[in-house]
Amino acid sequence: ASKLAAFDALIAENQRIEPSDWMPEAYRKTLVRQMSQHAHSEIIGMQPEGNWITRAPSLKRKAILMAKVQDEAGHGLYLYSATETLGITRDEMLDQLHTGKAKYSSIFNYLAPSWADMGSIGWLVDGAAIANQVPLCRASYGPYGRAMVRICKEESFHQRQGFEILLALMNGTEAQQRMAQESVDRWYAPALMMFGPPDAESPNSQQSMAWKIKRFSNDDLRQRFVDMIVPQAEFLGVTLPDPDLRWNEDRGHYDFGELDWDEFYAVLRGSGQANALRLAKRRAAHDEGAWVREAARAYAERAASSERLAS
Amino acid sequence: ASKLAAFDALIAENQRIEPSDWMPEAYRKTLVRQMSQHAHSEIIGMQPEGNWITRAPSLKRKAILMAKVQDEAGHGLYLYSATETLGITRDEMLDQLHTGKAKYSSIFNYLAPSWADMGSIGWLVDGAAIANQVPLCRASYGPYGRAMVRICKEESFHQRQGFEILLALMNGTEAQQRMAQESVDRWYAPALMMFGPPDAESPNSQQSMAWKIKRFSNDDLRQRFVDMIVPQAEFLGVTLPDPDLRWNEDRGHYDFGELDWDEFYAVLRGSGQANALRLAKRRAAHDEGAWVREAARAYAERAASSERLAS
Amino acid sequence: PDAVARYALGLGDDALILAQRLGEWIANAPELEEDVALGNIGLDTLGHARSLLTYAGSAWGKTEDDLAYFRDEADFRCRQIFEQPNGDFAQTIARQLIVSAYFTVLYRGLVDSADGTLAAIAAKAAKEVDYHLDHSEIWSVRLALGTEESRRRTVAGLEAIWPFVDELFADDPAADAVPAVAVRPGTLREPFDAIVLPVLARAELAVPTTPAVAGGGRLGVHSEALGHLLAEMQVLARQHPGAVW
Amino acid sequence: PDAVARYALGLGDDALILAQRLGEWIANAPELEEDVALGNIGLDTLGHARSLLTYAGSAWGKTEDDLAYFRDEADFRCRQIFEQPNGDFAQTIARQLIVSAYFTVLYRGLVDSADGTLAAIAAKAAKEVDYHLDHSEIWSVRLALGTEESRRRTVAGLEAIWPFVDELFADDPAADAVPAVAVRPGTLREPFDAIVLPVLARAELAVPTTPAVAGGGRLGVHSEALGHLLAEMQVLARQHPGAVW
Repeated sequence: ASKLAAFDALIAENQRIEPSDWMPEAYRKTLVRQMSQHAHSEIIGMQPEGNWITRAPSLKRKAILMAKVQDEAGHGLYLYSATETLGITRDEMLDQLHTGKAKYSSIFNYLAPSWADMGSIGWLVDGAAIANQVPLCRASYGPYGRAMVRICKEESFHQRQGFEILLALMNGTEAQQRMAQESVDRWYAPALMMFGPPDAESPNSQQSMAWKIKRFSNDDLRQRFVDMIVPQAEFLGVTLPDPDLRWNEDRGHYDFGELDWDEFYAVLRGSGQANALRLAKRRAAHDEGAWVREAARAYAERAASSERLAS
Repeated sequence: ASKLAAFDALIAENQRIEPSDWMPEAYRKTLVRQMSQHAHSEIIGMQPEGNWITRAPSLKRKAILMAKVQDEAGHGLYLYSATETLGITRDEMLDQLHTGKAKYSSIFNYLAPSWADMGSIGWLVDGAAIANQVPLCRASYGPYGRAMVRICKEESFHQRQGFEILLALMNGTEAQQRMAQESVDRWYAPALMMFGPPDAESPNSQQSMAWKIKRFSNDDLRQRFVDMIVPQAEFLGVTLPDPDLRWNEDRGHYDFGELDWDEFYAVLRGSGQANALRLAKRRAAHDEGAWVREAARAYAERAASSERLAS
Repeated sequence: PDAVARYALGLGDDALILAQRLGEWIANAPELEEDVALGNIGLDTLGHARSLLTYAGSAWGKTEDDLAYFRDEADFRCRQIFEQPNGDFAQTIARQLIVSAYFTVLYRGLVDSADGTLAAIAAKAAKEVDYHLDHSEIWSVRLALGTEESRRRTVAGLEAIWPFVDELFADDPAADAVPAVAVRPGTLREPFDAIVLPVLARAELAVPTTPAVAGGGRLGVHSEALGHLLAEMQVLARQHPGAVW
Repeated sequence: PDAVARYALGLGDDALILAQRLGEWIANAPELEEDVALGNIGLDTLGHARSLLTYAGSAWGKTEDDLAYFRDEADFRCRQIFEQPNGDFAQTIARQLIVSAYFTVLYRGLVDSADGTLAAIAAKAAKEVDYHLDHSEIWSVRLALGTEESRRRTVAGLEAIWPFVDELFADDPAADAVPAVAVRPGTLREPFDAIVLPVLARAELAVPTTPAVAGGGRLGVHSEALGHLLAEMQVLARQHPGAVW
């Protein structure tokens, strides 16, 4: 009980919990779930963009896209490492991903059939991710908060690059403008749903907020995001596909329409456009790489044992 | 000795040797070598054209090309079967192909980087093959001669299709005409070399002619081919890349320039543009298919043994 | 005619994209007999595509090649199962089992179409896809009951392709627009199951439980594989706009 | 400037096509660390390509994108090794070992070029390819001496790629035309061998004896793989001629 009291005190004082500190099992479990899901999202999130690297329409865009996807692999690496401090291995986490036991952000179960999606993913998806993540830089668990600091810095870079892709399209030919609008039409609502279900239907949020893993409610973050993107959309010249979107003088915020939560849950359950695809590709890369990882392990063991012999 | 006399008599009378007939070991060996090489050529010959099926510029051309490559697989099948009558299995022959012990026609060690090559291969390569093969319909070994009858019929169809591809290009845009000419420039000399080295340097030919496996000398066939294609080239409007090519009134034939036999031998030794590619692709298809063939075998064995149990 | 053409276009795109996938196998099959068999099936399927696209195009003054080579991804109307990459031979066979059963029941139904041309195309195609179905049935059983490896691959192949099955029977506005001409996709599920489920049973394969993808191919929503396929299919024709081949 | 540009174009094409191949690995690597590493190497290589193509294009009033996206296959000047498909990870590593050693000796030599721009590009690139070489050396040894399977694949990968080695050192008219600017390819074979042969020895790998292909990439003769690569690389840019991205 004194351990719990010490933990509660640290949380109350906004201090960081470190791997060597005692923590409640439920706190540990919640973190493992959230952090590994976050790591998996980075890895799965490489796919829709990785799929466009070979077709990027200019060498500059190709370089930027390669760097971005590579950053995502890097984020995955930090986050797996940070999660490993909670007593689970990367192999175990990957296994949970590949068997479907662990989730990743449902946003990647949408397809990216158009080059403009590279813009929308950056602007809207990374934008929503940042809105979610900035508060996490102050998450109570130390390794998580520190990983998020680094990640958020790179993400906001990615968001600007996505915005720039759309801007170039909107400044381009009519076909390019249509491409941008069509893509924004597809990504707007899914991006808003990235903040999770309305607060009333989000049972886990309370505890996470108490533990200072989560710092703002889903609906608060969503509102903040909408307030941010509306003027950006105006600047771009794209129309956000929501007839109910308008400034509310009283609230000092934008009102926006109901989201289709049935669709959200359907995608979450596995019936999105790309659920099957994403998991199949991930598994294929992992399975095809098995012999490489095994070879590296065998070589390292042999090297270690010959060192032992030599010493 | 009486067996040999009977064999020689059959040959002298232009009769067919059948699988159950006695035959000299050297005759058998020569046939196995020539027929399996011919089968291998059909199989390897599928590659340069197979590589264009997915990119054929019209659906009609795509259908014709698919049918052609499929015919080649069919030819390979007859020829392997015909060769099996000489006491060697298809697996053994394929093994010789994959280890590089058996040859295939050196013409397929040239690359087909252009759509026009689908025309040149049909017109020149299949054309030369037919000139080589028509006499083989009367080859002394029965199964070989009969296989060739069927093959030659289909090949002349392929040659006309190749000619038609070039004709469409020469009747097309300037870019298409250039494409056709560039391709003919590359295939002309290699096609002429398909008849083998000059008679003076072709030591095996004598015996094959005595056995009535071969019926005309390399140089005779080459001359016949040149005489055939020159007017066709004129009709197409393509230039054959040989400054020495001209009608010789005295001989009643076209004279043509020296061929670069050093290049021929280099390609034969493995240094063509595509030797490595062709063999690697063939091996890859075979290796990747190993589990399928094994499954079919295992299933057939199980089915056979359960039938035995039932009866 | 425009409404019928739009219906024919969807059917034609299904066949065209599948034929393109099958063409990738040629010269790469596990044995020569399969180079011939997959080539045959691909050729038949391409034949169906050409008939259907030619008919669709006739309403708009377009040729089969205009439709095949000069439309962009979002204008294609194929359902997503036809776009899926070949995977290994087991996955291709799993896809072939499903699509051959689907074509079988579709063309059998379309024989009674009020549109004479579609009925005639379907009558010819129905005979051909019978053979395709045989081929995939035989291989499904053989691979499922062959070796341990072939069984593992067959299960994986079936699981990979199964999420795209439901879309085949989803409503299609182009079909709804011409009810006397079209076969309603939803009516095909039962006869499809009557073909496929016994084959899976014979092969001792469980029906996968992987959730269906959202689909939408008939509305121009395509999986990420289609863009790559079209890049290759259309490259030469687009390099020479207006050329005759 | 035209002659120097032609030389730079060949070098730029080598790097561009290799970067395109490396890009195919991203999100498909055997482990996350390799997604990062191959991405890094690909990015560096793309960077070299951009510098070289921008410089080459400046002589002709063309941008790097004009050169990358709007030339046809026969106008590319890359040597054939850079075009070769990735194969499995072992084959990619075999290719990387060879090309990294080649780039290392090339850029070291080019630092002394009479052309200041090329010398500067080479100086920057030389540092980067050092890391690429390290990466492929470590993996070559690891895979060759790892498991039975990794060794089998390493031998096969090396044999598949080796026929393209000689072409790297073949005469290049574009280099001959600017002797003070260019590094003569033939002079690079010895220092290349001095890097690669010890690595092969350490990995207990025999130098393959498969005959060299005829090559000719610098003259526009390309293996059949390049057409497919370009179809994909150029598809979007060509759909929107004149567009800015």
